[in-house]
Amino acid sequence: MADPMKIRAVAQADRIEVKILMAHEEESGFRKGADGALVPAHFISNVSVRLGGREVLRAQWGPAIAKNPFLQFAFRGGARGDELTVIWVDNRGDSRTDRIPVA
Amino acid sequence: MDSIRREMIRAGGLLGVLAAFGADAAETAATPALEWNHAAFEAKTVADALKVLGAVVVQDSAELQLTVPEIAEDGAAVPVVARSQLDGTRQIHLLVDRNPFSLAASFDFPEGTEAAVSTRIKMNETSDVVAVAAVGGRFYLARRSIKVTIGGCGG
Amino acid sequence: MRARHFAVWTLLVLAACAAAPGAGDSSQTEEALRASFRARGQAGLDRLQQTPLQRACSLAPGQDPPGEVRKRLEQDALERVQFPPDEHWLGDWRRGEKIAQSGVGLQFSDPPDGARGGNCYACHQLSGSEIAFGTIGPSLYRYRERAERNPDGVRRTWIRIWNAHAFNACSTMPRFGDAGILTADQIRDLMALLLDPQSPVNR
Amino acid sequence: MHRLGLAWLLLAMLGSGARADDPFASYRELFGDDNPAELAVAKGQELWAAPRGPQGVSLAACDLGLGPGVVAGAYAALPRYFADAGAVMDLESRLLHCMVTIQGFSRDELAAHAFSERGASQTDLEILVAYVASQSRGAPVDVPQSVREERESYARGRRLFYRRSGPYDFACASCHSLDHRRIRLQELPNLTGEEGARSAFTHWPAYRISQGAVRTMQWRMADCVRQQRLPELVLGSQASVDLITYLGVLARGGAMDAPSLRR
Repeated sequence: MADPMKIRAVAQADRIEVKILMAHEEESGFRKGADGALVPAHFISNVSVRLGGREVLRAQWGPAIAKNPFLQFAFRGGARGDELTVIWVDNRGDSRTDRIPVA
Repeated sequence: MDSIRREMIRAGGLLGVLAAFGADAAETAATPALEWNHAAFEAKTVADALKVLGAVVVQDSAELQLTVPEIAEDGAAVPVVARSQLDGTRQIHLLVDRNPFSLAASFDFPEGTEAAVSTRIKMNETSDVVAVAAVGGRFYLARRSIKVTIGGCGG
Repeated sequence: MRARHFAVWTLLVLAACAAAPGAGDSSQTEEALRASFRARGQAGLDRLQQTPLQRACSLAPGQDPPGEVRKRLEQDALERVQFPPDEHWLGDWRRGEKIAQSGVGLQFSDPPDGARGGNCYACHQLSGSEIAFGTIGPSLYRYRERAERNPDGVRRTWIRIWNAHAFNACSTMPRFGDAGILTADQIRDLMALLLDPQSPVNR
Repeated sequence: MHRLGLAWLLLAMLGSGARADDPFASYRELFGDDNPAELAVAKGQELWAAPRGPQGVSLAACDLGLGPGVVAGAYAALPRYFADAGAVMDLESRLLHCMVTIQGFSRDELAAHAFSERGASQTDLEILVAYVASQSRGAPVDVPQSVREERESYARGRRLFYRRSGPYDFACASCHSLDHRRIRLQELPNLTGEEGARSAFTHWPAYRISQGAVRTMQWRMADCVRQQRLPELVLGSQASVDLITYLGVLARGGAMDAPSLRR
């Protein structure tokens, strides 16, 4: 199972700034392994961030996102204590969901 | 890579994914969070990727700011910040000219979310990085060059 | 010749030991060292064995070997230089640039039989267009202009690459010819990179 | 125009141009403090407390020098002499010692897979190092020289630092004894003085961007030695600990700030 994400969501008035670190290999599909063969691509393909039932960011990613991906963005409408949910899905169908309260 | 993904989803990966969405599963199925634009991500040039994304007419805009380092210490992770000040920006795409596949990421900004994102991308070699903002049916572009250097003791 | 060398090395070893830095008994250090390494790939434990030159130059700053020792080290290094027999000094600067860029070779992680690089850019500026250059050694950009000021410039350049200790007893530059890191042909290509007017170093 | 948060403004300003003396200033500023090593730190905290190994116990009884189970500040005072082992140990030697003597793991197996391969997950040792080091953030480096063994370790380390050998005639000092020098574009700390030693010692372990992994101080030493064209420096060997002691003693008084982010 994938490792937990590191999420920070900090509210200033009604603006919430989100920083996320995800644990993922992000194999490009172009790297050769120790045996000389190409290591198959393995990367996060979709990301969704929600505040309660409302989606505040959605992304599609290719294999060119750096290993252990970092994502930062900000949105309005929300308050300290609201629950932020981050979900990623990768190209093998593995996924990870983490939730934190907005600080 | 798309075939791997298709297989996994066909093989039941999708169920696990939906379960991960918990209480929102039904809603998730309705809002297609699992869309993945194969054709765009498989395009080998920025021009081809933009064509697939529907961005046929693209104009430069100073209102779309792309902040990157001029020189990257390593191509394995290059920080990129894209921010659109164009009202009504709903999407930003990040592309790398000289990567094997040009499109790196597409971000959707729902109402209430600032059209700005900071992330880290892989770069195969020295290249231009391109951000494209979708505003209604129009597309705006910003381009920066990043030098990817050889590091350390070599070898 | 051999007897003279032996005398020189004995002198050097004694000088080095006398000037050795700080506390600690050197035989204890040597013992700990051997037990701390494992032979791997092409790098055997024999690589830990110091040559007299290495031992004499293993001193802390400000504790350089005395002038007499330095002179002998330089003289010995010079005597060991092998020059190209046909006075054919310059090879191909394009190949030279590749050799200067590559840091591959002699690490336990490197293929033992593969081509080795000189890794010149790790320490020196060379071509004007390569921004990723080190500053451990002097800039060699526009090297030809400087070499031409010395009537012996070409020969001295060869000596520096072959064994830089000929001019500076305890130089930190590897002995690319003397230690067999690069072949004479590769050194010719590096000479061309430095001295050919068409080379990006001189344009 | 959107109203912008301070952070965005800062990012935009910092990214606008590199300082002349450091070509990577804007690259590093844009990276900011968001260090993927934090993912390993979080895992390490759980690993430290989890019952593991053939003995099925946690590392709560592991003494890193400040008493059993005390992690806070311990890394800043290592290497040090441990009477129970009769040796000066750095963090990694001590963690291996605890994992073997307390949890019952096989030393050979741990040592054989101490550092993660490219593309593989971080090893338990790397994860524990990231966590333990993080618990010394801000603490002043206080590597002791109280007993004879610690002073001898420093003296041996210092001698090794200057010792030239191998086909390239390299010593640590070949690259690390001058101020403001670079290899390619990477700055080389001058490890013969306090300033350089502090900047190196206080920033390891580090998340290596080029490798996408947390790398430890033992790894740093071993990889420098590999590039010196020497044979493999054995994990936890006396020479490895001596070099770390030498560096740590020179770095005393610096503030720990690891795991850091490095190329």
